[in-house]
Amino acid sequence: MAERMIQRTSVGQRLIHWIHGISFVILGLTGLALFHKSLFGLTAIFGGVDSARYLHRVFAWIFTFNMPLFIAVWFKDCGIIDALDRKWIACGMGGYLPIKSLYAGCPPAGKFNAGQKMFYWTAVLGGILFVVSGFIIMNPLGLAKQTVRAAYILHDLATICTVTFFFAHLYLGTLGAPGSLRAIFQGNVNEEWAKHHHGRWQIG
Amino acid sequence: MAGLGPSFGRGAMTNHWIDYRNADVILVLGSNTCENHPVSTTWIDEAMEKGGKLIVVDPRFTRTASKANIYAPLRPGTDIAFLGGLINYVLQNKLYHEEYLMNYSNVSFLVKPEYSFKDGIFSGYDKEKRKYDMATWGYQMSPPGPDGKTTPLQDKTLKDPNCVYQILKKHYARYTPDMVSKVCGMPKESFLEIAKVYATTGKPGKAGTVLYAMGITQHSNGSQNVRAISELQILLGNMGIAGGGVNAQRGEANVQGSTDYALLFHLVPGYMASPDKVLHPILSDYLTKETPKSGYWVNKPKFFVSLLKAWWGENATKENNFCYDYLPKKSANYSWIALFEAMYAGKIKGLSCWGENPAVSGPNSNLEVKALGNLDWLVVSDLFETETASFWKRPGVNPAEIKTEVFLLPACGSYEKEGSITNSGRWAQWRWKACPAVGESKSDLEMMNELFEEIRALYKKDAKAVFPEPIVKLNWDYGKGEPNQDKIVKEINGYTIADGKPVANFTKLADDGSTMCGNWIYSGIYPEDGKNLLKRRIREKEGIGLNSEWAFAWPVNRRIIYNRCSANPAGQPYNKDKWLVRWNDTEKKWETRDVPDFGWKDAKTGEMIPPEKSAANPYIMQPEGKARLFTPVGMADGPMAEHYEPYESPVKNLLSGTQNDPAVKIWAADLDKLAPVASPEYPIIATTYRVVEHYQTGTLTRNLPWLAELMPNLFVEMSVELAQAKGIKNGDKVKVVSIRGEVEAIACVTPRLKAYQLNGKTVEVVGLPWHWGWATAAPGDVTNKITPHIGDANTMIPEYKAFLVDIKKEVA
Amino acid sequence: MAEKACLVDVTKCIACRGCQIACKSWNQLPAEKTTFDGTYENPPDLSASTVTKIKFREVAEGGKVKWLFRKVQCFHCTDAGCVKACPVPGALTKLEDGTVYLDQNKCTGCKYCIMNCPFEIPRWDATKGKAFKCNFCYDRTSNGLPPACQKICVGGAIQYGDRDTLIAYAKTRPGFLYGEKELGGLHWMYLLPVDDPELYFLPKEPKLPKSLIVWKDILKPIGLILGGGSILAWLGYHFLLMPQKEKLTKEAEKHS
Amino acid sequence: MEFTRREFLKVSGATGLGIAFGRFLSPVKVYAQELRIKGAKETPTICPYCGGGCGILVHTVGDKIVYTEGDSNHPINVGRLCTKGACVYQIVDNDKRLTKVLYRAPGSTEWAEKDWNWALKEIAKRIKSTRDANFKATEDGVTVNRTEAIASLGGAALDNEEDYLLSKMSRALGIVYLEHQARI
Repeated sequence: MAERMIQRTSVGQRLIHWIHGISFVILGLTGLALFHKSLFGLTAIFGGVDSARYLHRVFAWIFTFNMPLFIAVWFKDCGIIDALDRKWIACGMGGYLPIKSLYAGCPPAGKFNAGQKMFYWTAVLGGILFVVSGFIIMNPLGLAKQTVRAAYILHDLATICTVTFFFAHLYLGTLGAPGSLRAIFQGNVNEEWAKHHHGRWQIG
Repeated sequence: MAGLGPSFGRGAMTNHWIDYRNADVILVLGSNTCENHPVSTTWIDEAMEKGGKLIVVDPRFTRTASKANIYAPLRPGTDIAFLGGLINYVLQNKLYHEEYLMNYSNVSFLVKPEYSFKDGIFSGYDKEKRKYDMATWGYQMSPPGPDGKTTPLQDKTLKDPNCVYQILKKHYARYTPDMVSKVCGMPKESFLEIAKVYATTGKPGKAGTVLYAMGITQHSNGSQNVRAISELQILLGNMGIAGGGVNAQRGEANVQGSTDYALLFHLVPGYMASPDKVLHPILSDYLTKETPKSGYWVNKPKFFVSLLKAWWGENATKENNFCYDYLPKKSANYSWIALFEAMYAGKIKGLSCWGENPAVSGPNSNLEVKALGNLDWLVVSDLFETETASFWKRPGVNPAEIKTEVFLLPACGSYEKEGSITNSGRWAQWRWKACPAVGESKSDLEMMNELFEEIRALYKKDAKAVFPEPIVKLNWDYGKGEPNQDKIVKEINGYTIADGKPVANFTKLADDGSTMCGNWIYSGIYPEDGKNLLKRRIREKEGIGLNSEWAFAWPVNRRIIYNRCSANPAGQPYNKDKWLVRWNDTEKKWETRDVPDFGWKDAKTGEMIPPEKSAANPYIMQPEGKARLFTPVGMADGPMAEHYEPYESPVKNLLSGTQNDPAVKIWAADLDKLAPVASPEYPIIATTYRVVEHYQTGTLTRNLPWLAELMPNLFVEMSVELAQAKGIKNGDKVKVVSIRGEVEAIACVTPRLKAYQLNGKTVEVVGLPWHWGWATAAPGDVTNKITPHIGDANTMIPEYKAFLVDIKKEVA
Repeated sequence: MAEKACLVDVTKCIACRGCQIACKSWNQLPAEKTTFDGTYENPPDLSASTVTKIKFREVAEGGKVKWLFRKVQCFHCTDAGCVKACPVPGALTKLEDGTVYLDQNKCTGCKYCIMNCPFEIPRWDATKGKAFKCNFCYDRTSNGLPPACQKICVGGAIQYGDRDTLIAYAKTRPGFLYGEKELGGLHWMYLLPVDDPELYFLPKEPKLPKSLIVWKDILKPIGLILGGGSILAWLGYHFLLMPQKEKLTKEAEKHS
Repeated sequence: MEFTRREFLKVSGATGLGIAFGRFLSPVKVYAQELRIKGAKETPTICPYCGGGCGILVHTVGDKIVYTEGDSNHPINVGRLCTKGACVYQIVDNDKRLTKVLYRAPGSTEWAEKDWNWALKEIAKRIKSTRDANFKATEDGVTVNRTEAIASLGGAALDNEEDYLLSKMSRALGIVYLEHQARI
């Protein structure tokens, strides 16, 4: 019998995810080029530091306007962390931290497991932090020095948190869990995958 | 420089800039030297590094004052009260340089008993004519000797009441420290501190120098201010020595040259009087009346005849008195203020301004700018469009009503042409052409050459021309367009006509028409064909800064004039390491660092003249060969400096019953108003000055963006108290009002200016720079609309530095 | 090579501001539109076209007046905040002779240096979209010529030479030397007549902003470690821990 | 392994030293930059402003002025200059400079551009007519040969040679109203 496919993400969610994702990657690359001199080579991708910064400013606007949509459209699925999610975390991140003693009695993950919800909140809070501190950094001249210097630190903090977590998201969305990628491309997954990864997900 | 000539024989800065470093004490009076002659800072700094002291006396705490060891405020217009106080202090405490005084000054000369001084008036005063008859100021002369010559009588014991010493002492006895404090509004302790420190330069071997500028000369008794300085410097033996002197710091790059070349109504080139209708109807009258019996001026006929030969060449012959009659003869005072009064009265039809901007620089500008409207034609040569050139479209006038034709000729800048200028230290230096003239501008030299050729052509063509001879026969052959520089320099230097060979210096000039010389004091700049000493650029390796092989200092490249006085009568220098001339007794010869300003070598035999002879005659230009503490002739308003109040003053004169200088000409056109003494309407003293960022009328600085950025607008400095009283905040727009006009400026409220306590009366002082006008990229109001049309008795230099105003807050 | 420096004896400065013009003349910097608002000091502040200027202060105390002047320009610090803040390699560099050189060709206009200089020296050049500051007339000094502002100083207030020689000279002079130790040693030092730098608009103990040190010396290295580390971590996870995770979760599913 | 570890450290940039001292870059070598006045001709001149007589070198490339600076060889200012002296470059490089002869007709509100030849001829005519119409040969029986209808002002800014010619020309024309800045 052909596998049954289950709808996991809406067109809107996917579109907004990718706008956010692509701009995040470009912003990440162009931003990291200035993060540290050792990474300055990244500007070569964009044809020099000036065009890298220009791109950063362009995608900053895209990222900023897309932010509220991103928050709204993913909130229902990933925004609410309930007791079972917390239990899930407690037993070694639902087994991702494979310690038998912890994992015992671990409730299955919901439509989106607690890890993904944490990533949602990291992306959201990080994103807001990026936008606020970013615009300060872009137009610092009239502002108080302390404010701007704080913005530099916050922007980097947001970078470190989101970029580090992003590698997890990248891995777990691809190599870590085969069959996941479809969820964000075609929007559906096979039933088997759903049961295995998201036992608690009331499908349909 | 009418105070220096009568005192020492020459009217120029006696030392030079680099020499300041040789001073032990530097007194800056009536000059903001670090701002208006900034190069002096370099040498003042070197003097201070060697322990020298800088004293600054100025109504305002200026940027120069910020460097001073001692600063004291001085009410504008009371320099003589202060200097008289110093003279009195030196005399009372016998701090003068005894040997210098006895040998090199007229301290022991006896003055005629008829001389007197009562309540501010010297003997010989004619009240109606406001002039002095100087007969009673003369020396008592000995009966004629075997050679028919008479010499002034002296009392070496200095006891005779008629001797200059006693007259001086009596005259300045009134100038006590208390009086100085009351008149000048200077704290007594400051005065005494300054007197003590400056008087130390009276000791042999010590050097004190006085730096002054327009702060001294722009008063109704400006020349006497200079005289007071000269008297002080003679008493302290500071004349003719390195690090000493009376240093008149000239304001413009070549005002020294333009004065030397006599662009003044009362002179012809070389400081010789221009012919006068009454005194010199014919040449022999001129030569006899203008040539003294002794002193180097006995050679004047050689210089004057050589000048006439330079101007009219072979046309000037013995028979026609060397074309003496071609020179116009004056029969009135044609000075600046007189000129504009005549123009205002419609007597002057045409005016040419060669790099001059009277609409901003002239006093009582409302009158002077209105006078320009009476002209038929006006020619202005300048680098930028000046206020004078565009007076017909100044704010508040309708151009249609002004009928004057104006020719504005574009002049090229200083390094777009070639030529020489003379700096304040009498150094005539060459300037090379660095780049082509901007646009179609031309050098003034080329303009004058082509203009004169045009004029001469008209006169040659017109049979009915009036008295064309002086023009047609003028020795003017400088080629087409840009004249040949060398030819002019050679003409100035002078040459023997027969062989056209340049003379080595003015000692070679003759009065028989065999030599010609455009300006005798510059003779020596072109000693051989092709050898232009103005172009010399050899810097001295060691020494005390004379740089005798750098360019040429008139006269005869002497760097410090009256330098015989740097050594005692026996020829031994008062200061071992700063010596200028030295008599080597063993080898019986003079050793010299500077060109001696005395007979040191017999011209014919080359024999060295022993020191005793020149010790008797150290001031070679003076008939009596001595520095004059007391001037029998030469000063229109008195043989000694006496304090008088400025013509607009808030207080009565405490030193005598004569309120103002009695010999000053008072003008009476409708706009020549003067505020009464202690005028209630105008209770505040105002003074005008310059700032380092701008130059004169601002034409050459307000058009330069980098300078306009530093000092963009006209401002008026006032004390914090005055501002509070008037409700004015720093930066407010205010109006400064005098009886003659009003000026709009921005308030600069500062503690650097304080009210003056004058014998119990508190008087505020405000100050304004005067660089602004309606033209250029950084315009502003014309400060000189409020300055008075009253001048000094000798020079007629206007009293810009002290007049009365009121301040009003701009309501709009 | 020996470090060069300038020593300013503020007592010799007459605030003629020849230095401000010499700087603009040599570096071909445009004039600014200014107005006189009650003080001789103009322009009121540094800018990308005014990279040196004189600050004025009038002090009236006890009947005496003092007029103090102090030249401000880049101090060319040894521990330069701008060099540390600048993200672009080669844009702001510390040269061996002590100069802190801002290369406008490389500067990308991020303004980090403007925000992190303890003396607030680098300024924004809106026309070029880059920062600018005094570069110690590097084109002159690298050819053995003194900086334009030093050469022109008519009061002899500025000396240029080997830093050590100038420090030794300063110690022989009356007054207090500012700049020997500050920020690892400044290459524009000041001889002040009184030990009160603030009187001359100089911060008493200038320090780099704490945020700059945290940002550049702590946060960024940590960031790199975390960033680089997390890539390796997940690669390691994939081979080492993912199989166990699968085993653990698969077993649990069979039981339920 | 060694290589990759250092590579790793380099890539991450978190060298232990870097953290501790925070000074990532060591000072960079000094290279002589090209002087913008390289090869320019230097012409000595004297400052046109106050009476100091300070020496200035004007740097030009061909006919174009590129820079002005104090003349280090000059004994008076030893290479130093003041505010104005530093600015003489902008006297030539200045779009406000007069480049043409300008003439204002009586009552007019504007300048008109003229050529030199016309201007000098017209001025000469006016000088002659004003002089001849107001010439006084004698006064009280004494030869005076003067005109009080023409005045000449200036010029402390002119060269000596110019002052000399102006003095000579003015006196030849019989001008007595001859004054300039020394008088004010």
